[in-house]
Amino acid sequence: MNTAILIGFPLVAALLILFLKSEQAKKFALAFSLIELILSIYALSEFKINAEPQMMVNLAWIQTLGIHFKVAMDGISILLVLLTTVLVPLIILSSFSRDIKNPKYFYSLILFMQMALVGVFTAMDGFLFYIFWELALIPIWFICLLWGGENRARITFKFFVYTLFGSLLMLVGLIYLYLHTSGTHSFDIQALYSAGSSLSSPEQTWIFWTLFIAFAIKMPVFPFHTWQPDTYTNAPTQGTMLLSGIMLKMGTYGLIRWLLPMAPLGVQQWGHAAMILSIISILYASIIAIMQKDFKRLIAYSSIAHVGLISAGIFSLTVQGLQGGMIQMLAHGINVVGLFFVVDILFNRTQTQELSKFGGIRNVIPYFATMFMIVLLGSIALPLTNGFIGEFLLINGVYQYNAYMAGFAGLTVILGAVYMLRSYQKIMLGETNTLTSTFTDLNFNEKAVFVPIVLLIIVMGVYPKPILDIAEPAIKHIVELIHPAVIL
Amino acid sequence: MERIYLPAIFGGMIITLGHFFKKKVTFQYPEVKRPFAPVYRGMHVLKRDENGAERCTACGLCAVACPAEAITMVAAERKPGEEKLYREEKYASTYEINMLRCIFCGDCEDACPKESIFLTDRLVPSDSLRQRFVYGKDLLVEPMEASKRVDISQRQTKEVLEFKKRKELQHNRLK
Amino acid sequence: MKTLYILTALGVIAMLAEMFRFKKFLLPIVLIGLLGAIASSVKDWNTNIHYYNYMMTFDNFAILFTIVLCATAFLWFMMSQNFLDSDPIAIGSSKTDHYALVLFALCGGMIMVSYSNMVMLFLGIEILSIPMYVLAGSRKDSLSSNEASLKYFLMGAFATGFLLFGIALIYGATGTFDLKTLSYFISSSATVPTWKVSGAEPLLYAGILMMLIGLCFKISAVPFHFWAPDVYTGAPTPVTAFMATIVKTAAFAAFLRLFFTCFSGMGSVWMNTIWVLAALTILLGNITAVYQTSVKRMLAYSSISHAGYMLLAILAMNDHSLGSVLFYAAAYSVATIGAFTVLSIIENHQATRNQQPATVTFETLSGLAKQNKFLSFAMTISMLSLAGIPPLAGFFGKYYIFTSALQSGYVWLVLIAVLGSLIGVYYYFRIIIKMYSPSLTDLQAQPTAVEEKGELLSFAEVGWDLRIVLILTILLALLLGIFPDFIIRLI
Amino acid sequence: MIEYIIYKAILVVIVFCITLVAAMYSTYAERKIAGFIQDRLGPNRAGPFGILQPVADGVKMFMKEEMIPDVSNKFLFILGPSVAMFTSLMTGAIIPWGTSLTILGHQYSLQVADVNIGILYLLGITSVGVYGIMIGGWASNNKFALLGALRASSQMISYEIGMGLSIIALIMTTGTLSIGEIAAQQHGWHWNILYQPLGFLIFIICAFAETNRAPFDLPECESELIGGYHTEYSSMKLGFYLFAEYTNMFISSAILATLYFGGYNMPFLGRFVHDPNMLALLGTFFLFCKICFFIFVFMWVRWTLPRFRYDQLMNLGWKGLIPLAILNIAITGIVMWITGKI
Amino acid sequence: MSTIQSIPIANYILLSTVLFCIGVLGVLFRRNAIVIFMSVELMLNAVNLLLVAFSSYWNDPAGQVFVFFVMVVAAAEVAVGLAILVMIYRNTGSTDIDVLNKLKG
Amino acid sequence: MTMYLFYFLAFLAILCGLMVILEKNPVHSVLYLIITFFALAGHYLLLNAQFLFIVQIMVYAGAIMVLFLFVIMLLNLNKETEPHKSNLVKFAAAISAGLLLVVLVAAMKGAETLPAPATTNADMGLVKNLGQVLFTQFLLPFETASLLFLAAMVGAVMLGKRDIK
Repeated sequence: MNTAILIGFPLVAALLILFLKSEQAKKFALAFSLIELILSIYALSEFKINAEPQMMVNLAWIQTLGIHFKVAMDGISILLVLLTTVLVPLIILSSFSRDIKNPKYFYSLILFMQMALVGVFTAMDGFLFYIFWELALIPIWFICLLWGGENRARITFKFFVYTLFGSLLMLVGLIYLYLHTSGTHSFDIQALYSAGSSLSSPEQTWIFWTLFIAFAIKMPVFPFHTWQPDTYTNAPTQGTMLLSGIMLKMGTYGLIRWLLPMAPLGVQQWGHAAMILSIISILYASIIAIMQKDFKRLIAYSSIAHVGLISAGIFSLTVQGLQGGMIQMLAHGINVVGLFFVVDILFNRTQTQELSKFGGIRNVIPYFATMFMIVLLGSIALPLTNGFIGEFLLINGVYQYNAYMAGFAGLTVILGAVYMLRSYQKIMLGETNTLTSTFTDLNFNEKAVFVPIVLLIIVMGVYPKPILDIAEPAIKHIVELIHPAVIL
Repeated sequence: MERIYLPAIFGGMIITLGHFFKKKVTFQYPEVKRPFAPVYRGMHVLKRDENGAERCTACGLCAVACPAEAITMVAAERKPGEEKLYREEKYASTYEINMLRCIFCGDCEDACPKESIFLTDRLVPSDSLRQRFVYGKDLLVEPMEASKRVDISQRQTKEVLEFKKRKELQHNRLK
Repeated sequence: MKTLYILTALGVIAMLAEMFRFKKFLLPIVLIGLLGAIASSVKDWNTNIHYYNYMMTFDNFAILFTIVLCATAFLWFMMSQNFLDSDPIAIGSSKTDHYALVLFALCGGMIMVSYSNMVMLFLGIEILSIPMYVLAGSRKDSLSSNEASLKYFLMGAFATGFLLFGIALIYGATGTFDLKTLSYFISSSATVPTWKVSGAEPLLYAGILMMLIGLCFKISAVPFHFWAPDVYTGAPTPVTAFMATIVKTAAFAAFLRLFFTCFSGMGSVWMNTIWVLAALTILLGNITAVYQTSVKRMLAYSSISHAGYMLLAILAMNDHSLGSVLFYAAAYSVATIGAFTVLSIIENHQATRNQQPATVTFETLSGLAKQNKFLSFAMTISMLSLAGIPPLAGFFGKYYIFTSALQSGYVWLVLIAVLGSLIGVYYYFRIIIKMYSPSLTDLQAQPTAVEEKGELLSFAEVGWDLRIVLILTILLALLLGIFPDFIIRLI
Repeated sequence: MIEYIIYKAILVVIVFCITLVAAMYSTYAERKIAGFIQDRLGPNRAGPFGILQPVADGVKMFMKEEMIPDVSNKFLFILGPSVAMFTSLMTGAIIPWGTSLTILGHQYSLQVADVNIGILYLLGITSVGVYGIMIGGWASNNKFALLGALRASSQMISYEIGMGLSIIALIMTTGTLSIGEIAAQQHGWHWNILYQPLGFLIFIICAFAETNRAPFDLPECESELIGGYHTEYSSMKLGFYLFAEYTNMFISSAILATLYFGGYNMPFLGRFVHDPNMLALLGTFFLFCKICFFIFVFMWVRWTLPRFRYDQLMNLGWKGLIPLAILNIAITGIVMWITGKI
Repeated sequence: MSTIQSIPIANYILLSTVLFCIGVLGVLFRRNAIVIFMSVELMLNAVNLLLVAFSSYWNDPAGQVFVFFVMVVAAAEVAVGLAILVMIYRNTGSTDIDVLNKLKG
Repeated sequence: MTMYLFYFLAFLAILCGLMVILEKNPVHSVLYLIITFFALAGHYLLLNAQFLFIVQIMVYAGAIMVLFLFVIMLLNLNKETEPHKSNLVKFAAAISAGLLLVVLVAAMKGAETLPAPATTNADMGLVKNLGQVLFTQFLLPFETASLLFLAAMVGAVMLGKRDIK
């Protein structure tokens, strides 16, 4: 088993789907994504728990420029790959009862996206990472553009330019590092690490900011977030799921894998600033979320808040923080997909996402209400749900960094509970009205989406140890890479 | 070979060269004059008879016959005592030919029943004023003196006279 | 060198085709000839032969650029069929004339990439330019085409004046037109002091700057660009495609050859100038492109901005410069040919239907994807490549150039270039967005506009040759992007 | 030095006078020949056989009222004929009128200036000559004059090419651009016409066109353009134009004779005359005989051939003469290559 | 007649620079395409003068040969340029470059 | 002597050059340009470029300017056809060209001290010498020039011929 197969299979699948009939597309897409899931689980079974990147494929690609096709998985990568492979079938399944135009292209783009995402999480070559990073952008952009809502052209464009700007900055930073690698220049991750840590402090500052802005845009963190709510609202549900569930993790993953070890001095100097930005985005997003009337927008802002916490945890530079970030990435991915699916169901039935228009759905379909409740609890980090482990570890990490900040970060739980529960109350409880009284029951496909999500929420919340075990060596390795340079 | 015309050009040049050496046909005019043909149709003359009376009776046939409408005349009655001057009782008090219109076809001559108007071998002289080309009787009628009479006998050859008498030509005479 | 013979012969054959009535076989003859030209230049690989007293040097640089030129011309000949055969506007302008002129221009381009004497540079530029002046005006009854022709001509001649003045001054300073001798003179300035002390130095400086101005006119760098948008817009679309690709490539190769072989030792004289020019070109080209409504004009401005990026490589003056310009030129040419092919198909279609010259605006393109997926896909690939989105060829072009500029320490300029490419993304993506979304007017319930537009094009209407061109451009854009090593390794 | 200058000045004056007189009498000859060819006598009133006719014409021209059209450009209107006259007279300088005279032990060449690029000088002056007509035609502000000027310029430019190309073949065989040398090379029977018959044909046709003579006299064709470029001209300015035309004809004849018909050379002359001065003078005499012959040919052709139509003229020039001249160059080259001369 | 020794080369440089600038001025100054074109010719001639002067200065015939090529190119340009002008005149009845304003961004 | 000749010709060239661009009437411009070309031809003679002298007259004065004049006459361009450029544009043009002049002159100021080369060869400009160089060293450009002419010819014909609709 090697990583290239995990990357290559979705690409092949995406191309194959283009040659199928439109009606068959979705079934085949689901089948392909399930095969990919099986492949990734097989990879997990072969995975040995240590810090080494495994199942490596290392091919010379552009020799003259020292660029290699080098992909491998360590603990962090394989978890995120698994997240991707788990979520993609769910996302595809979630679209089954929706009427989608040109399904061939839609599913093909999703699978293409999966390829790029797996590539991002496994690339061990700076340039390759950048390529996958950009590759991931194009399909999601097309998904938003072609299947999105009203103002999609302008909004998706804003989204694209933001992220492209970020990635170009990242490229400049990477090239700068590349030019400082010793010997014949190379984009290999190890070479970049050593090049980065050998740079002077001002240079590292540059590197830090170029990379940080790139990742911050992707996550997004406070001043770079303006594209996000619009895009989430406008994108088709599956696109939003991809964006929030997986793509967002590209940013946080980038922080862990690429930013921290490459500019340790920069992190030392400016990590504080990044932390403050993260905390600001937590508070800011939470407060705005409370004031939202549109449910989808509310979730979008909640996503900013969550990811701010992850970012804060990562910048605490502690093993707990990073571990928390790691597990919260997975948890948030699953939860947010669930939440967006709830939005999708609501919108599908009522053609609206406005909170004030709903009410009393629990009376009509209790099954739906239950599922929603579980997902929601996961999201507000109730103990025994997956969110709890992550947030606990994260706040712990932040606390080690700075107690006051931890205090502010902790507010996320409270504020999260406020807006989430309030929305639950508005949607599910109370009196039914004309809109909700005719609410039709979930069909099989919809139920089938909720079951794995809820299972995962609960299993991860109850028994997170395997995940922590898998991630730990890699995270420790990264923390070790930083610490020689960073004195806390 | 045809297309480049060279043989034709040379042929042409030979011809012109031939003419170069030919006898020239130029008359050195004032000194040498070209002989007129006997029936040359030049300037008109209004004849007088043997007695010196004008033959014209202002019948107007010449004006009718004139294709260029160059002839105009005003008739008048002969007063007693003018028999010497005019042969008939009626005469032309004015008789004008516009020489700029006249085409010297000689139809007036043919039309004249009185043998009065004739075309001669004299040339109409050039002039610089148009109005002077309207010739009146002063210029057209021949002088009285016998010595200055215009000789038209050459034009009245036997053939011409015969021709004039032919019956089928009567149609242009007034019945 | 044989390549030049082959191209010249092809030009003459094309010229005679009308007379001897084998017009029908002209396209295959020319295409085969171009392949032959490529083959013959490949045969000269690594030989570095000088011809005729160092008038031309057919080194690897020249060979590579020749191949790029010939390959682009190959694509061009296929794409221009549409225009030459069935353009309803260009009445009667003979096909064979077009062929001959284009081939002669190609000869000029070839000379420009392989000259090693100022005389050949000058002649090469002129041989390239003169057919272009004519071709720009080949739509004889269209005023805009006429105007393009005139503007191009006047500005071209004006630029030639500057170039020549520069050559004369350099000759005055050094007494030679030969690039080799010249570079010897300049590089060994310390050891051959006569010219330096004698006061010829100012002549040399002034000469270099004048040549720079002349060449900047040719590559349409800001502020010597003002003719370019008008000319590009006014000229018939395939001709514009030719100008934007082959002419530009050749001009850059000439630029690079001159400044690399000769003036690299005197960087202080001209580098600051190019720095400013490059920055201006990138920024102004991109910013102005944003405000365009006509797609062709937008592409014209974008081509100006691409000239700015390529100037970076000249400025960088390191090992990667040659390769990066070559790669950029190839990538850019491929993408541009693709874009112009689509454009000319649409233009042709519009013009046939409306019986009047069509201007393709962004609005015209809206909803293209619904009507013809293939065309819009090809256009998308071209736009993505031009915008520099990985893994397409355009991205690597930019990447190489930026890297080499960074290597030489032009951080700020690279940042400006990055900013410029971001702005570029805006207008390239505008096209894609337009193609894939119904226009705003459609959404705001003006069905008449939509209905009026009707079926834009169906795949069947796109001729086989154009399909091949588009497929080739897509494949090349991908291949160059995924395996850029093949080209880059050659230099 | 002074002596040299005086000699040159005298020579210049003589050449000048001869040219003018020759031009004057060409007008007379023209009319006379026209008369003869048309079975007429031609002018014969002024003086015996009319030989004072040109003088009378000249007097008439001088006496006539100066007329300059009100709407014309005065300066250019006068400049036109002046330029025409000037350029036509300038060409005489490079024609070798004979070998050289030996007087008091000094050798005096009978050529005003033996420029080593004489032929180019010739072509250069010819090409400038068109300005006279163009400026005059334009300055008249008259459409016929303008049309005439346009025709003249396009015609002269077109035929200059053919002329130049035909001369190139000649230069290939002679190997020099100096007219003096070309003349000297043709001693005995080595007249260039024998080596360059086709070139001669092309040259003479072009010479007809360059001098605006029939059958190429479109710039001034009376029936269409009422005299063409000199429609508005009268008195001596018209005289200048006419004079220039006849001077051109004279010079063209001289060049034809020099380039192709041996110039001042005459076969067998050396056998009978041994005094070099006598020989030189006889040479000059024979040259003038040849010139007269060519002038006659000019006139002969004029009164034989009808005028071309404009498109025929252009077709002949571009599609006929120029390819032919190039062919001639090729043939010359091949023959020279075969005979081992190059 | 070694003239160059009596006239300093700087004079020629100055002269041709002045002529060149007059040409440039003409291009910028005038609107009539044909006059602009003439100004360009003036520029080329200034260059020619400079080349001849330098050729004489360096005692190197290459400069004069270059002038040939400049003339060759000028002739070709004139042919094409005037053809363009005539074509435009046929369509517009003017050679004023202001009439041609179809192409404005 | 030659110095005075130089100054005279230079003065003539500059004056007529200025008149070319200042004259309203294109025909006058052409005529002034012709005079300029003659003045430059005179300079060539001063510089021992005898062959170029005659070629200058033949090609520029004799062919190129005739073509110009021809076209102006053909199109009948009078001074009225040219509208006034705004004074601002004129001013800007004059300023920019003047600046160019100043910059160039200033840049080449040092060239005044350019030393004379060792030897001068008065015969260099003769056709014999030039031909030698042209057909040996510059053979390729010479042949290439034919390509240029061919292209120009095809182009001019293409533009010039009237289309049959």
